[in-house]
Amino acid sequence: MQMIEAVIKPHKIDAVKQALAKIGILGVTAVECKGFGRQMGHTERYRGAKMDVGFVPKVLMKVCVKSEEAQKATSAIVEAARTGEVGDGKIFIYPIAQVIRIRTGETNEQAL
Amino acid sequence: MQMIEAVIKPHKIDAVKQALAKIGILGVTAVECKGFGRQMGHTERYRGAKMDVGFVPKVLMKVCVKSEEAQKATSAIVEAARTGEVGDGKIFIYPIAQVIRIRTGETNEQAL
Amino acid sequence: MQMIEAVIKPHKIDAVKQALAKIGILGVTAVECKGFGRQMGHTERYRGAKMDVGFVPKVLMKVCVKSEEAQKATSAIVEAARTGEVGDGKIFIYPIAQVIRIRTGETNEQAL
Amino acid sequence: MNRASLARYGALVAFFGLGVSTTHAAEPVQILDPSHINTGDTAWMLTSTALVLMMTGPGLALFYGGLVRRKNVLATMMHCFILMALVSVLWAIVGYSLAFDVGNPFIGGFRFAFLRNVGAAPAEYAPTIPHTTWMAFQMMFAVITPALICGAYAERMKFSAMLAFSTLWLLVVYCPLAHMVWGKGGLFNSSMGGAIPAIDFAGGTVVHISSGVSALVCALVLGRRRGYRTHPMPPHSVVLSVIGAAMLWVGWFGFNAGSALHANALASAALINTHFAAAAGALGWTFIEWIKGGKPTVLGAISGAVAGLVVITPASGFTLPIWAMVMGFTGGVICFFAATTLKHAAGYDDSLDAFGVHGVGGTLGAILTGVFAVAAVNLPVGFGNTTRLGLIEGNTTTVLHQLIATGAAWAMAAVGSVVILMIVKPIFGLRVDEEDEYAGLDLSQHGESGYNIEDAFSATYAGGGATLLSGNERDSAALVGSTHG
Amino acid sequence: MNRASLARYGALVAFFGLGVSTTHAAEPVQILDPSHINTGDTAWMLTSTALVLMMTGPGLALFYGGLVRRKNVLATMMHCFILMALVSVLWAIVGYSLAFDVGNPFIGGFRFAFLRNVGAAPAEYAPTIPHTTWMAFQMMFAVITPALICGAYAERMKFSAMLAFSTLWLLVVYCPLAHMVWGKGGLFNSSMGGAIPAIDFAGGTVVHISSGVSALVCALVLGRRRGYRTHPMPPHSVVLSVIGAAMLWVGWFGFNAGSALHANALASAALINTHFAAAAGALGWTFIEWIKGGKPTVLGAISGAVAGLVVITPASGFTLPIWAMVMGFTGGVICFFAATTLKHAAGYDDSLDAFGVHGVGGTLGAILTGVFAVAAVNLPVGFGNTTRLGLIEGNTTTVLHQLIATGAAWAMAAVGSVVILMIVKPIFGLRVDEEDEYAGLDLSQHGESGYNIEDAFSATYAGGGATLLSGNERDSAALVGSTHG
Amino acid sequence: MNRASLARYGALVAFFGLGVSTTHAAEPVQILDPSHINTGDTAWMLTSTALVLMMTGPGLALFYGGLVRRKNVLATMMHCFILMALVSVLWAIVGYSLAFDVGNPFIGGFRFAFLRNVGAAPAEYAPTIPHTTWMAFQMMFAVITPALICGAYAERMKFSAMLAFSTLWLLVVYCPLAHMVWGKGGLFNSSMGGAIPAIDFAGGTVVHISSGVSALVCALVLGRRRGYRTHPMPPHSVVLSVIGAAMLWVGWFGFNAGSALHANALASAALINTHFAAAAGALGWTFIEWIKGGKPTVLGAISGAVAGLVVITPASGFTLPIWAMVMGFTGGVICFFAATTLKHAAGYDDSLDAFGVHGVGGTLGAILTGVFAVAAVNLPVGFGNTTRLGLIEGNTTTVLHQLIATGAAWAMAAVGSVVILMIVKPIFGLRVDEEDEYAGLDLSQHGESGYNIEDAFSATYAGGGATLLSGNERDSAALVGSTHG
Ligand SMILES: Nc1ncnc2c1ncn2[C@@H]1O[C@H](COP(=O)(O)OP(=O)(O)O)[C@@H](O)[C@H]1O
Ligand SMILES: Nc1ncnc2c1ncn2[C@@H]1O[C@H](COP(=O)(O)OP(=O)(O)O)[C@@H](O)[C@H]1O
Ligand SMILES: Nc1ncnc2c1ncn2[C@@H]1O[C@H](COP(=O)(O)OP(=O)(O)O)[C@@H](O)[C@H]1O
Repeated sequence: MQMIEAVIKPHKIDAVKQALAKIGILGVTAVECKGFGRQMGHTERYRGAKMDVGFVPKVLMKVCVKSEEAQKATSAIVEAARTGEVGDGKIFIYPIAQVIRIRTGETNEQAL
Repeated sequence: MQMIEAVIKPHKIDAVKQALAKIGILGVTAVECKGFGRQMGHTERYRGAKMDVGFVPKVLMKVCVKSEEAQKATSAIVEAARTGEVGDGKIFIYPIAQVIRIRTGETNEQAL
Repeated sequence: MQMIEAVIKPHKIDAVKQALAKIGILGVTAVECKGFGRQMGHTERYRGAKMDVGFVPKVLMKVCVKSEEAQKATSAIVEAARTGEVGDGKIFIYPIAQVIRIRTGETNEQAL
Repeated sequence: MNRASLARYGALVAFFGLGVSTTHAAEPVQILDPSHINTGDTAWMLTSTALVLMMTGPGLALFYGGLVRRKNVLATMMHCFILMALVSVLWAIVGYSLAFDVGNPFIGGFRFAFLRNVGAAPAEYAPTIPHTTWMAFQMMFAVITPALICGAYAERMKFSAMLAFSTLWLLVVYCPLAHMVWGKGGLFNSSMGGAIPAIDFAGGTVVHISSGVSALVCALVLGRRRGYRTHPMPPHSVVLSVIGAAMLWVGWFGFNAGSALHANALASAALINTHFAAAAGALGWTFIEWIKGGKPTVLGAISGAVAGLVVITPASGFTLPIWAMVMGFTGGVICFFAATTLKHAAGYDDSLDAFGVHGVGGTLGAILTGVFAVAAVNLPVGFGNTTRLGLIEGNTTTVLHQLIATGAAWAMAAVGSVVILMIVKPIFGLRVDEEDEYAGLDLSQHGESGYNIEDAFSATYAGGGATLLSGNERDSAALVGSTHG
Repeated sequence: MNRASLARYGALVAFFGLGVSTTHAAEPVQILDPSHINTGDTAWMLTSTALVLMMTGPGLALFYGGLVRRKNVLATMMHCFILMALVSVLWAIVGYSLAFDVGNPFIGGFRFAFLRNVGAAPAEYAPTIPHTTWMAFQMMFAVITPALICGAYAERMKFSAMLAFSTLWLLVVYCPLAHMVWGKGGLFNSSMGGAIPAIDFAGGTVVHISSGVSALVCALVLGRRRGYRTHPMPPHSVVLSVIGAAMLWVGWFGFNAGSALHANALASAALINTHFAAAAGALGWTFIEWIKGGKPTVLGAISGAVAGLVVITPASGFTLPIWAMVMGFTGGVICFFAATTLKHAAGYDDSLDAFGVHGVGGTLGAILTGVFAVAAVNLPVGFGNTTRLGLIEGNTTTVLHQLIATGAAWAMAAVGSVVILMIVKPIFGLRVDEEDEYAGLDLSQHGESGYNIEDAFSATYAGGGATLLSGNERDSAALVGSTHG
Repeated sequence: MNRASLARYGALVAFFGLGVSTTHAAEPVQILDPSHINTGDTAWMLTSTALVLMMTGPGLALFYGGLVRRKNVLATMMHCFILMALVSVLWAIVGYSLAFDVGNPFIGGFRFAFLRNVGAAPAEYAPTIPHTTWMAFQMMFAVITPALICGAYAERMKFSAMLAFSTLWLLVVYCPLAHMVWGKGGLFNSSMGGAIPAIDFAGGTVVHISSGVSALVCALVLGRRRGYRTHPMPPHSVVLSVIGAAMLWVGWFGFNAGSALHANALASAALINTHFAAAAGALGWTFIEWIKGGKPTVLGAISGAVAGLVVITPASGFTLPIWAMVMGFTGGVICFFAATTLKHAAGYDDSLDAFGVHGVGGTLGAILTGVFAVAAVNLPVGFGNTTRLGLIEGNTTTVLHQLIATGAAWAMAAVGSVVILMIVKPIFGLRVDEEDEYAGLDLSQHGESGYNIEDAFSATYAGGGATLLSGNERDSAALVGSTHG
């Protein structure tokens, strides 16, 4: 199994979820995060004090899939999350040693 | 070493922490997250506009353990986090290449 | 490639980011989290009811680097994040199977 | 106090205990000539009416709303808000009449039902303002009193049960009590023919004891919140509570100084007593907390101010600033112990300390009013021709009467609340079920969340997990599953 | 209604349609002797002025601010706040004069421009208070009216366009309408020589219809928010909205009871009518929602209260509490359907239901005022010597006049708003561009965030991502890039 | 201005400089017959008292609370709230007497200590309202003034030090200054025998210069917050600040129009001047920020409104609306530069711009009052029989007196504050230590958090990390470790 971690633009979360659903992947865990990279932040100003906020809001989606589905899932995410502008984000794929479903104790592919 | 990532119901965090403590594991890092899976979300309604909130609040607990302790830790988590209802969550186990304690620079098992 | 996950004190995030920048690493994803370990929490009191808050606010920084840069990056983080007091945090290094830049579809080292 | 009067009390107490209604036929409430209306008094009373409404909403709604957990903030504010609506309508229909029409010493009649005979011409209760103004001013008291109780059942009572309870409580507890203390011919009325004249300038017994004691009953009957004493339940926003407390303080000027019913020196005296008691109460609680617990908390300071306000309420138009400060300070200290030591020792879960502050503070205030009342400030007709009113002036009768009135208020509130809860329980059920309590009342009772601010870009983000189904699209009730994950 | 009067209406309606100004020369507004000033009336009117200001800020700012998404909260509050500033200055320069100087039946003259002749001596509009007090009281109405409209264009209008629109709207729609209804010699003025006497105690047509209908026009002309009906847009903090609604309720006492211009029984009657209508409105909306949708929402209760307040506004000084409750309840129910079924069926995006509540509620109120007005409560001079005012008393003329006035207000608001938007659009552009809408108006229009509370240790944390560039350091405009990531 | 008067100033200034107390024996404050009490005036003054209290809490508490970082929100609100308590008690004990009893030109005596002789009968300061009302109204001014200073020491001062500082400051700076300007026989009193009659209708020198200059001293003596200018310190909730600013605006009607002490045309004039200055101030700051910095900020608009209110305060009962607008606009622009350019250039850390707004705005206002005062509006007895009051009317003396009074207020505030801080420092220490500053004052000083809203299910979630230890269980002080991780 592999864990796909995708850092995406927050407003793309819906599209990505649906793209995954279309290929049969229904489990997702999402975390709000802040990204720093090529995409610029913005400036705020309070009583003349300028503040450059470099971190940009992103969402980190974690999707665990069978290794053979990783490619398909990755393509689906890329397609759904892409806007073509800087800051679209990255996908990181980790090897996973084991998966367990807490409710039933099932493991690995049965647990997904 | 291995990293145990457990997605659990938020109100189980205390029980899980204590279960880990009982087997001697005292370090934990927790992140609030939202989960999407078999468990249903809820509906809110504002001036007649219904909104189905599909994501359910979860907590992602990260516990790094020596490989030989992984099994024991996993069992402890499963037992503490289980309610038997849909949405109890999942555990993902990652291989870890290296661990460093920032304060001292100690590495790997010394660092845990 | 490797994913460096550093759990650090929140006020060190700026220093760490700059230390990484100095060695040419510009991409970072940060998540707010709560840590439990040797460092103590604090007590709050509302109408006489004492509440011990054991979790301490931390930041989880994720930095993906080429394997050969991992050592340099880790050292930079350790140096920037260290205060010498309990609670400075830990670094976990994960192997990464693949990286993809969503915008362009580039993979692996090109994607960083 | 001579033997005759002792006998009289005995008789009346027995009377009361038996619930036998007196046959004493009092004169009806006089309606005076509209030419007595004074614009200054009217201006002040209209303002006071607005101030007292502001106490319930937003004042109390904020004070209480901040103290609950995030998942119950709206439900708690809703208690206050819906009572602004519900009680007002009940008041118009029959509440005002039951409280202020002449009836027997225990309850009024129906002459003012549906606000008949409540018009421009002043009633004798307040001879220089329109009858409608007096009615409206009193209405705001009727609104806030049941709202105070919700501090005890917060975070677990069903909305329907809360509506039913409040409706019955208003009619069965509040109106009779208001009648007994303030209504013409009421048992304890000190200026209009009460048999046992007691003094309560602005509602120590009527408002605070009644709500506080009922709160205790609710806390006991409903039982503790799930997780009480095993899980911490910190206030989700003391910030909201500070705003609320400050608005309560300001609004209390209308409550107490408005109870003078004139824009005169008595109103002014009530205002400064109120203010000094609040100030001293805040200092008292902060001080005792500082020396006992290590830190002067903000929640302590605001709780102390409210305690001081509660304590001074019955005395505000009867005492001097120096005694007001003593009363306020004492209130701050005593209520601190009530809300901390007493509550924890006894083990009941009075979520927001409605009993600890209003019950204890109200009782303390009612008694201390008998101690610190000063005849030179304000001498009600019922006390005859004397120069001594409070215990400090050497009058023991007043304290005794205060104790009797306090006991009566305790009894009525306790018995009334128990009975009402027993009636409501089988019909509506009192508590939400376990899942709903975990999910929070906002979601389970009202289908809303207090805050949707998880993300600076919440709308787009939420878009990931939510789908808009408005208008006549499919009704996805099926989707509404477990929410307490 | 005889034939002569019919003819008169016909002529005047034609007149109005053609926009031909009448040549009717009315007497100028009389300035009375300062010795008529009554301190009680003045006290109440100063207080009312403060209360009505409080309705806009913080009341409406909170009510609306809570309903938008987090990224637009400051911009929405700013609409209210900046109008407190902008409209006041316009009012001093020429607005007050256009509304209240005698001119023709459609608009006033310039005698009071720059507040000339507005001093201590009372004007005949309000003979017992200083002219300045009357002017100030009216100013607060002029402030809140355009602020109500922002509920329709919230979350997407450019700040510059909003300023331009509001300026023109005040002068072109509000001032003439206020003149027609309340100005001496105004077309619909019922006590100072209007040709078609209509009644509007505190602003049903002038304030609510005008703002509500203009809101509809804005919603239609600007178009929907991006993502409307595909992405959910939940209120970011119903908590703020509850506070705001409660403050509106309290402030409305100044709005309606203040419109009596005296601290008298009429003010008191207006106050209780206002209160009962709000209460009934809250119950009405909650009730219909409960039986239709399953849950009584908090947002529903507060919306209903506001709807009740809107509906009673024109009738508050003309009817009895019982009818006030009927009107309020009806308002709660009807506005529920307007803000839910009607809006969704029609498909326009009236973000915060400014039309659904103020337009629909205002129209309903204006008409029902003609139904439920009671001559014994308040009979304006313009209705002559009669004992029948409303339809329930058998007078059909009043309702007819109300319908005409309502139609006129609709027409003026609709036509005026369209024209103004057409003028503003080419100059400033009406909507922010797509990126700015995603990023939110707070950042794009004002360069600020409503909340910086991501972390309990936000300052140190934010330090990680932000660099302070104050004073005369480099201007990093270049860094201000895309923010809607 | 003739030579004799010049000599007189010289003598008095020398006098003042030397701190020599005059031996001038003034008549004691007259207590008038209660029959002079006017209900309308009393109604307005009771209302104004409530409004001014509302300015401190919740008004200022919100305004300041929103501007600090999240970790200091409660501590900042606490400053305001605890001063409502502390100052009130001090005022009763001796503050009022020191300010308003007759003593020498610099300070009052002890005749009113413990509120002796402060009863129903009016004092000559305010002949138509109870003495207690006047005392209470003035008390609210004494409450807000030290509260304004906390804008300068916010986010770093120890709570104990803050209490000590405020106590001494009230007695040593505020009371003497209030006496000099408003007390009978005070040096600058313009209607009751001041040697150098200056005008300050509602507290330009007494309230704003004194607090603003003391704020500057605090900022300089305490030093900058840790991380100032290297870490950004954005307001944690401009939303709260907007609410607070709006409440300040509304409350200021009580502050300024209440200072007329009657419900009359002068009160009305003060009210409209106040309103127009606030409006113009908001426009001024927004305008200059827009053309200088690119964006009109919401924080700018509210800051400008407050600046306008500050500037108009001394002039509110002495000038005309048109000048009020000029003053307000100027204030908005000047204070913008003070809070941005000046502060950054000078490098001091006046956290919330207490000096930038109140010090600079107050000084500007005091001087401009001498320019724009109009004899026809209000001519104090002390100016004798003249038709010229302000510089625009050709009177140069008034401006001169204003400058002297301003200088005196600066000197007293600066010297007094430095001395007090020097006394407090060795006893309590002024600043919290480094760890506590990082952790935030809420936790370190009060053991509380402003918000516990991290999670929609915070209680259960927090349960993961917290254990409830209530009652007399173990005191886990040991657990309270480092919190600034
Ligand atoms: N090396 C990295 N490690 C971890 N996260 C990264 C890394 N590089 C980029 N990211 C994340 O990806 C996001 C997008 O990267 P950015 O450089 O802005 O644009 P793009 O994806 O178009 O190259 C960043 O905001 C950050 O969250
Ligand atoms: N494939 C997956 N990848 C990542 N997270 C998942 C995956 N499947 C489930 N989850 C997480 O586990 C949670 C529980 O899953 P769910 O299907 O609701 O119930 P259960 O654990 O009982 O099967 C989800 O809310 C989600 O956070
Ligand atoms: N085994 C672990 N697994 C995951 N996170 C850990 C583990 N041990 C520690 N941490 C994280 O590291 C942080 C610092 O650890 P702590 O024991 O407090 O101090 P130190 O890093 O100085 O040893 C904790 O707050 C927690 O977030």
